[in-house]
Amino acid sequence: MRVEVLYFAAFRDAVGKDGETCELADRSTVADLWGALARRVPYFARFPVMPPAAVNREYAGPETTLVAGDEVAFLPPVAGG
Amino acid sequence: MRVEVLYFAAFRDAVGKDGETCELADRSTVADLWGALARRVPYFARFPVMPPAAVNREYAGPETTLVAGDEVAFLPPVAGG
Amino acid sequence: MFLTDSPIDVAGLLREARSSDGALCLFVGVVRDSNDGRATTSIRYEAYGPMAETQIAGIVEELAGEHPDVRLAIRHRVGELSVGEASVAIAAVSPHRAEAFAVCRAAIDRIKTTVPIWKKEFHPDGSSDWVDPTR
Amino acid sequence: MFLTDSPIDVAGLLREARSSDGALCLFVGVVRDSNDGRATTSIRYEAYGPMAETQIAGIVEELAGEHPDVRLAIRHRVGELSVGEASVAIAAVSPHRAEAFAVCRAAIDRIKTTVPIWKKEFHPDGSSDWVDPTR
Repeated sequence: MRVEVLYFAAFRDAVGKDGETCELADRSTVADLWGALARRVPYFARFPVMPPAAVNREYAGPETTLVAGDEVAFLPPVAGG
Repeated sequence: MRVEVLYFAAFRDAVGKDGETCELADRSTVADLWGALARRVPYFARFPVMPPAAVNREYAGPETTLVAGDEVAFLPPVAGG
Repeated sequence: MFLTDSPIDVAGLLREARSSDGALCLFVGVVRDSNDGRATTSIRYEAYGPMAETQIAGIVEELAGEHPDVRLAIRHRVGELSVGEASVAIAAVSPHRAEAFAVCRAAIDRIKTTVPIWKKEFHPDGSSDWVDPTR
Repeated sequence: MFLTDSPIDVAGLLREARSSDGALCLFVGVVRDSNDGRATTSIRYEAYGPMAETQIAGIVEELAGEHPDVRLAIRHRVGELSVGEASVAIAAVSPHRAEAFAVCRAAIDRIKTTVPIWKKEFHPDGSSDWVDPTR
């Protein structure tokens, strides 16, 4: 199945793009997606734990199961205001 | 000696004027002045304790000794803001 | 001069921030349409002017001593105010927000308890009373 | 819409008070000229727009549930901001001041920790970095 992954701020700079479509096994979780990204992107591999994630614009834990077409974002530490 | 006494808000309404000159014995205190006023003004006589007072525009306790020409004010509960 | 008998330029207080300030906390006290369940048509604020000025200056100095990074601007209205008008406005500017909030809050709390200003509420039936916060 | 790429009309937020409100607490976050001892020339705010809108709406709803008497207005700027410009403005209006302060403070605290907005600081030497509040 395919999901849309979005990158912001420092994560976008590290990956070099705003987002991409990722191919994953059915019933993959947010943690599975992070693992796949960390294997490919050295910047992500350095994170001791998965950063906060959002699925379809809501915060979602690592065990959240993804479905085809989900919009997933891993979020650098926020610093608004 | 003479001191100037000022009345504000509910106190002014009770006394019927903004202020007056009071004749006091030398070395009278703020409490002495309050006592003299309370003997004359029924509204003041009803106060169980002396209200906050100011001498020359600074808060002053009941034992403060007055000198001729002092500006004294007894202050209703403040409600600014 | 902290007291004024003209409308307070609240928006003007937003320009108090210096380039080193990251936070501005503004408090505005507004005349509202009722108090303790009774309708209010207007409020008259009366001050012991010279003492109120001294007391507010003392509050500003005290808070500047406790929080040297914070700058405070305070205006208090006197006279007859309609519902919706600002009676008091306090701006605290600071590099960080915690101090801006703390100083702004402390300023209004101290003003309400120590500055000789009184308010008389006018009601729709023509009656009026001096507000006694201790009652 | 809580996010805007135009200057925030901070003075406009002063008109949020209803006739039953006696207190308005306004917080303004301002771009300052330095951070952690390094000079700043400008800041770029970037948001995960749709999620930031949802998160801020959630904060407003949460706080309305906790404090039904208080009404909140929030604006957050995105894009390139110069020193002195408002990055965020929050107005809390309420019958009494304690809740206005509490809700205004809670709103900015929650925004700073849960809303997906990031800032990149630009320095006089041309360098820049993403601000990481956890570092």
